[in-house]
Amino acid sequence: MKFIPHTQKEIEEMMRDIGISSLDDLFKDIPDEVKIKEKLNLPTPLSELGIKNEIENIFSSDIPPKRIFLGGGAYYHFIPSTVNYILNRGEFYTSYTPYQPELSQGILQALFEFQSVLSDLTGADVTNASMYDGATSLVEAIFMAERIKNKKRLLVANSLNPEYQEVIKTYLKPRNIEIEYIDFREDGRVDLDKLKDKSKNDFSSLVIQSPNYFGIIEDIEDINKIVKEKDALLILSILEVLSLGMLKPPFELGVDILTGEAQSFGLPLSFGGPYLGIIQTRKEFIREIPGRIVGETVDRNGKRCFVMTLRTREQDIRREKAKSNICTNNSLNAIASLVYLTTVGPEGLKKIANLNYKKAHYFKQRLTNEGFNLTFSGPFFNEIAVNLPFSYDILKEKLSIVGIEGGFPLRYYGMDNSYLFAVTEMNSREDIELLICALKEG
Amino acid sequence: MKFIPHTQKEIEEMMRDIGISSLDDLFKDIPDEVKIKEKLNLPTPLSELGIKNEIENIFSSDIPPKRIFLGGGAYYHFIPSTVNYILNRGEFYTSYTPYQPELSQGILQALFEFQSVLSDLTGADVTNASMYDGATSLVEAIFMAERIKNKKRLLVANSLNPEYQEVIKTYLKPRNIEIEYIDFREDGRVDLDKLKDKSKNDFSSLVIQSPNYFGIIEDIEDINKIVKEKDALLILSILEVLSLGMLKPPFELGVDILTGEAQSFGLPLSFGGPYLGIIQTRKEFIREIPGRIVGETVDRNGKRCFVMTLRTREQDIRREKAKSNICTNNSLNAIASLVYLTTVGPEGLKKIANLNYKKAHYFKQRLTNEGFNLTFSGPFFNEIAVNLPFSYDILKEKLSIVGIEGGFPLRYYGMDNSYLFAVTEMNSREDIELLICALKEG
Amino acid sequence: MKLLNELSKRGKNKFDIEDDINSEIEMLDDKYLRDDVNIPDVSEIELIRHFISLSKDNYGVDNGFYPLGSCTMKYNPKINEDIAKREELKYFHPLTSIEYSQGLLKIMWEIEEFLKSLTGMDAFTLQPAAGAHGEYTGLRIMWEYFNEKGEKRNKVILPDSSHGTNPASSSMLGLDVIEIESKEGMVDPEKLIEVVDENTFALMLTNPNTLGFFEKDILKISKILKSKGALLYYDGANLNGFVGIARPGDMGFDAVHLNLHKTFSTPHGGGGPGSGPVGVKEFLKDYLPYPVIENSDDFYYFSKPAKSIGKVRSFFGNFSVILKAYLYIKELGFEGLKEVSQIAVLNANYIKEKLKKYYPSQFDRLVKHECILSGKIYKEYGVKTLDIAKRIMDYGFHPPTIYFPHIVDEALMIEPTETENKETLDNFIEAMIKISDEIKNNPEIVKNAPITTKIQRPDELRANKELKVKW
Amino acid sequence: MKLLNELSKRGKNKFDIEDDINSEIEMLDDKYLRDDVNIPDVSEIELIRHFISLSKDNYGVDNGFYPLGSCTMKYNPKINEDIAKREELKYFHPLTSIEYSQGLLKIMWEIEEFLKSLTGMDAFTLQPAAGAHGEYTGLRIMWEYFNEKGEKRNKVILPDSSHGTNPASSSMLGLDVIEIESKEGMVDPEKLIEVVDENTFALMLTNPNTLGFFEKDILKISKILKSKGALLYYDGANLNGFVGIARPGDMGFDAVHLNLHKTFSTPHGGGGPGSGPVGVKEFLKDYLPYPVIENSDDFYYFSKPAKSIGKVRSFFGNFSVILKAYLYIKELGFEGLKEVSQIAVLNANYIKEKLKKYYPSQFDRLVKHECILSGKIYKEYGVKTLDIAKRIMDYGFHPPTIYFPHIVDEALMIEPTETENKETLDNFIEAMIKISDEIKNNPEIVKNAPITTKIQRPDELRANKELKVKW
Ligand SMILES: Cc1ncc(COP(=O)(O)O)c(C=O)c1O
Ligand SMILES: Cc1ncc(COP(=O)(O)O)c(C=O)c1O
Repeated sequence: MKFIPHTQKEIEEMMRDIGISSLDDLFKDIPDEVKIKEKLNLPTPLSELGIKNEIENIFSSDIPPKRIFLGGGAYYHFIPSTVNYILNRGEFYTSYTPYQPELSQGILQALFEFQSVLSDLTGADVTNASMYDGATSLVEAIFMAERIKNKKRLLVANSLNPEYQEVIKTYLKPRNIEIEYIDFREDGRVDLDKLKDKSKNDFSSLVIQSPNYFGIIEDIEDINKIVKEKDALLILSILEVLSLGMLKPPFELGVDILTGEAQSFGLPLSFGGPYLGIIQTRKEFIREIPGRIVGETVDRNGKRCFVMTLRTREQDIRREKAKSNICTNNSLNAIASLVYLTTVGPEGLKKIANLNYKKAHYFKQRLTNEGFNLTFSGPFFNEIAVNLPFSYDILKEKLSIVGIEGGFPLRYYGMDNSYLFAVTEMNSREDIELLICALKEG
Repeated sequence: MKFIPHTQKEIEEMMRDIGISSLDDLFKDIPDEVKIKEKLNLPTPLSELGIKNEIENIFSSDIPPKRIFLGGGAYYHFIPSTVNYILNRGEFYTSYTPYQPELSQGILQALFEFQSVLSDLTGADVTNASMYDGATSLVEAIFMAERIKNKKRLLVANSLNPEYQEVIKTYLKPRNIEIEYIDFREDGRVDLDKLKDKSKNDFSSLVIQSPNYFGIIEDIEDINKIVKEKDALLILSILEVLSLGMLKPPFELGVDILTGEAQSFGLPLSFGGPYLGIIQTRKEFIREIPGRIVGETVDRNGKRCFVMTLRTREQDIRREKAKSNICTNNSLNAIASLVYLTTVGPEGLKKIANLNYKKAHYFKQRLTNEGFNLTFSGPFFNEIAVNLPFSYDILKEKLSIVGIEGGFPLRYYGMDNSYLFAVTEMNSREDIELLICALKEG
Repeated sequence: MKLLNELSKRGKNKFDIEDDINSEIEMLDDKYLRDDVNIPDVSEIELIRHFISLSKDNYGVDNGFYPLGSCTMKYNPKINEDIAKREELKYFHPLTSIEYSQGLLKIMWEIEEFLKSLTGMDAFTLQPAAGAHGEYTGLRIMWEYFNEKGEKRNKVILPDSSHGTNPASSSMLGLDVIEIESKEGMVDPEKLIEVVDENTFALMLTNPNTLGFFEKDILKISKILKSKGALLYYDGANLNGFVGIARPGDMGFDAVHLNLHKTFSTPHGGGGPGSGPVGVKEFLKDYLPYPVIENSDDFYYFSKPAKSIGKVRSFFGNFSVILKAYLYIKELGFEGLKEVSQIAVLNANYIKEKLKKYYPSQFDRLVKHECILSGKIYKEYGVKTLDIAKRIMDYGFHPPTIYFPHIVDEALMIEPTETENKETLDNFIEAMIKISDEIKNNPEIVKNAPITTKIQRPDELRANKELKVKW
Repeated sequence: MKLLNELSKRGKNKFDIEDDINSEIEMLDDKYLRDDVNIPDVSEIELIRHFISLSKDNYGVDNGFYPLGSCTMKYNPKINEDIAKREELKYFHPLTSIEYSQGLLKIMWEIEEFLKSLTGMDAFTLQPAAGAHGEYTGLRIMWEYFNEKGEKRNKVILPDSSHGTNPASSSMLGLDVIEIESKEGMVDPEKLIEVVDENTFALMLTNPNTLGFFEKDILKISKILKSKGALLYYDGANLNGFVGIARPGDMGFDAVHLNLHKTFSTPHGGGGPGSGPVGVKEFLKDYLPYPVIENSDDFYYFSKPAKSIGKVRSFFGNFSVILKAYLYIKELGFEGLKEVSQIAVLNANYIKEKLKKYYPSQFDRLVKHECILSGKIYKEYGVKTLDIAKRIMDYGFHPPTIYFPHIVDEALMIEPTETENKETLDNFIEAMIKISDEIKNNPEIVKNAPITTKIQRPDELRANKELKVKW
């Protein structure tokens, strides 16, 4: 395919007007030594039909089953048709970051609405216009806390998603910030005693996840008390944002910075991305939040409108003094999540959240009826760790026979026979029964 | 699902304002005898997720193979992504017939462009804004010819698609128009001698198809001479409009009315519909053409714009004296075909048409190499009838093993062992080899 | 906006496709071959911009209130569009062997069952491509029935409020049309008796009729026709007025057509595609066009009714439109469909009550899905209903249907549908009242409308005279 | 336009979902439960109209010319969008066992191969979510390399024309930024020599740079850095300027990032998602973030490089963005990509030649993907470049980037890309010349622009002061 709209004649006219005699002349400032001399090893070009056929082949084999009980930071949820319908609007998806507000009110208002809806949902004062993903927004929150509290020590709940733990490590290493981990208890929750212990020395912030990596709901208020005694900040990371349809707004529980992965709000699994990082905070920290923020204002005729605001935090204005290097973020996905939340509405969000809760607990009931043990005893939302008397390979085999994907091993914690299962509204009762059956088998 | 946007409170307010106390009051003018008293036997309502799951089940079983060699009035062709992208615009597909030109310039200009492109393609002066399908537009052409020539006799080439023949019969029966059929020769084309013979008596028009039902290209000029000697009209029906990418513009060959099925121009097979009927004619007959026509004009400020024109031919103005009863037609599909034609462009259309020709002729080569006989010897485009030494059931079995659909039996003509195959750009060389293989087998 | 041909320049389009045949192929004789193809040559980016830009010059239900009377412009659910665009349908050939199409046949069979339930008819064909096509098919079935009985009836009776397709469909069969005057906007049984005789083929009736009234004497009407052996045809374009509340089959109708692109929410596409299934009573069942879908032991197949009128189109119907209506019915169920008409009627009456003193017509009674107002009292200001319609655009709404039905002077035919909320109706009502004020205080504003649209008051006479129907 | 919360009314939304569990389930302790969810409650039709209407207040490449410099706003092929929206991707969980994801891993593996070919680098990671993320990742890899070697270097050198993300990314690693002055818009080797020392971590260079110039002394520059053991980082945001013509890997760059959402045509989505793969030379390969994709005998799997910096995000990258870029490369092939830069550069030079006398900047030399003009000569009329940008809107175009790079006074940074045809460029050029006439004859027109947009000159100060960042 070619997306070049010129006719040969036009190209020639243009060359004449510029005063060159061949297209090569356009590159005469490039030293010959670095010019490509031979045809690079790239595939032969394909037509639209050709590429479709090729992709068809890829997608017609090796496709995972649709009965998915995998979670761990990405969840299989229902996406209403409205979402894609709106994302399909070229006016949205083919536009750039809204530098020119006169031509970008659509994106700007939608992002303002996104910020508002997300703030209302969690009780935050400020939500930025999106981050890359849940992990990187958590890192930014940690940096934020460090800018605010200026202590070179960070506490991290060990029940935080291991991938996120890895990302934190990568980012903190060059910054000389010490990380200490807070272990979890038998019930899967942060061990408050250990937290108290570790919080004896100064630290900028504590990072927890709730529902945590094991699906367990933390007692945020209790944790916050300990954190606040040391004048540190509490950073909450939510990876299953659907839980917000059921659980208390985190900012009412004392959270200072909330970061999250909002993939559950209308984004396809897409083999891991692009998803949607969110970061929120209280009004007092607004000047420390990274990335783009849309604010309301009026135009010269007094008409309400929206612009990017507090721009002096950003890299294009402040360069090395910016709060972050983030530039391109995830606007379109923010709009997707806005359309998602607006489509399901307040009652719908509660319904879906409750249904997740119910199905996961039904699964738990069935498991315990069948004599399986949960790894942790704490309250949970839609994800649980189960102890199973067989290896991961055997589990995979059992499940693949019945066309199920699920059960991610907790190897990171050395709990080799404990597996994480997520249950969502996409899993029918039959799917659950099938899963139970497969686990019982043999 | 529910698409009612009212809150319960609003409903009550409205009832109060109208002065009724229950919604039932709105129907008090309907006699009790005809009111529905019990719950009708309809399915329980489904949510969006519920309906998706149900449909998923239907579509995950019993789906035909994608190697399709079926034609006979509907063809499997490539549809570029641009088509659906444009059809997805709510401004187009959720609008009504453009009664208010100020709010409908999009549809109106697109239909004007459709008319223009189709006219340019065939050499017609006038194309209307679309008909239901190829068969009904053919009937309208016959009525048109009758209005113009006023003879109660119609000649029809027997090589016209049998379904179309049936439709003609249905429509003509109450109108007392006599139909006579012109047989085809060994080469599959209209028998000119028989035509001369039958044309001795007066007739309004002769209907031919080219490429005809057997895929054979007719000698339109020769046929036209005979028709014109009797001052009758020649109606050409084209079911594989893609052939226009290769064959002479029919109006240059003397055709008076052209009707066709334009499904090949960007419309999905969709199990038979909706497709796109086209009808075209010469300027002199413009007042006899049925359906909607868009014309260019200017607005009060002298700005070019488009309106529906010659409206006095239509049912909403002329009622029983209208040229046809057609009202809702196929605007959106007309736009689809316009986007299709514009996407492939002049060179692309030629390329695709030539590729169809080439692949079909390659298939023919392979067939004859393997000792199979074609049923007819005439020149063809992308469809051919093949004599095979086995029954339809056996053919189906052979093909289903290799995942091919194709070979429609010419039972209508009593040629039980002759089967129609279409070959398009969607059939790879491998598909063709596979088909040959399957035919040779056992 | 430029036209495509004005954007065209040879060589812009870069479309390509692979050729995997490397054998020599005999070429077609030159005499059949065209020299060139003369269609617009534009690049893909220009194409996209052109059509996106065109779309922005168009107004649909997705853009706002569209109270076009008799058109039932309700919300078109996006889920149904998505499903109808499934990849599988792209390659589902209508001649596919039925072993592969059981699922689709089931869908067709089931929607026929649903429509039977909803209308009280005994059998359906899904073939007609639109309402008018349905009318033709229904009348054609009746014609075959009479023909078989050897009865030569040729009079179709229509109320003066009937839709234009009714007489036009009758004409297509060579039948004569007799229009009878309405009384209070409804069929007058007295008048009907006068014209019904042994030569009467049928009465075609829309119910609720195009004034939005339920034909209160429907049972009397039916008796009058039956007494002379004539049949009763139901134009179901307005079924949204009592779907789930009452059934044409229980009112004496012998054949009906439905507009799936109205009551059953399939989008109108700027003028189609639609779908106009026809339902008949038992005694007409054998005349249905073939193929019909049969089901034995959950195996679905096609067959041809004994006395079938033949075929009215190619293949079996506008499948993907039918599919959307099927989905809609499954989404709503009985209670949901009943609520549709309840709220549609609530909305129509609400508008009527709020606006009747500003735009009085000669009628004021309970309406169903739509209400008729009139601009006639503004003639004295030199303002026509057309002007009012154009002014409505300036307030951001699509105008209602105007000048129809013909029996109401300066008619404004307003069908809000059930998917419009109270706020929208209130905004519309407010705009209409403002317009009435404008007419009284400053009629020029209204006569000069619209002022907010890109083009304004096209010269239709010129279009008719010049007949420029291609570039 | 109303805001969603202004449309909201409790009870409008009718969303539903089936519950197929009929067992009793223990409820969560009340203390965890929220009372209510306070998000907008609107109906589906309102939602659709709201967002459709919002979209109409936005301008994208699909709407017209978008010559935003440094952003490479080229056409986004619709086929790629379609493929990336395939149903399968909706349920392709990143933790899916690799037996099921061989096809997707192959795509990732292959695009890495393509990118290696195109850049001359030895290994790639697809993880970074955008260009800036790529910069961080690339620098982080370098940091790990030096750290491992026990070298504590902390000086990142940047030309004064560099993009803001370059210094910001350096800071995130705690590195110090040194800006060097350009000479004739390019890095001055003399100046560079002065600042490069044993403490120099790297030079970050965009090439073609943000003025659109190819850094002609690139080989010298590279030598200077290497001589002190420092590294050379390539900001590949502007690769569109010589893709297929030259390769950063052949110029001495040690690590590069590419913006798939620029050169490789994936849409920018109003500000993301993007994708910023990072490529490195052999000696840095072991430091790549994990997982990396390996292939043995056509079986694809993940592994962790020996000295991996760890992870820079969750999972493996923005897969569906990567997929679109993969498709784009397969559609174009080598010749196609080469043509991309040829025509992109042709277009940029064409604009520059036609406009340089109207908007002269201090530079006039051959450019690559973009050209820099300046509005500085119009200061005497009281017209700022911002005014010119706003006026461009009235002519139907999106304005270029303005006031960047900082080293050009009143900069207008124009990147036409290869997907704009001559007519569009000519129209733009004509508009720009007209604007220059307007400034000279009637500067108020320009100072009062835009007049055609729905909103005009928002009060940004007020936004900053009031900080109303939610409703
Ligand atoms: C009352 C009535 N009958 C028949 C029709 C014709 O339906 P269609 O346009 O689908 O042919 C319409 C539609 O305009 C109508 O309103
Ligand atoms: C030269 C240059 N470098 C880096 C970036 C940052 O890329 P991204 O926005 O994807 O983070 C950009 C994009 O604006 C750029 O133009």
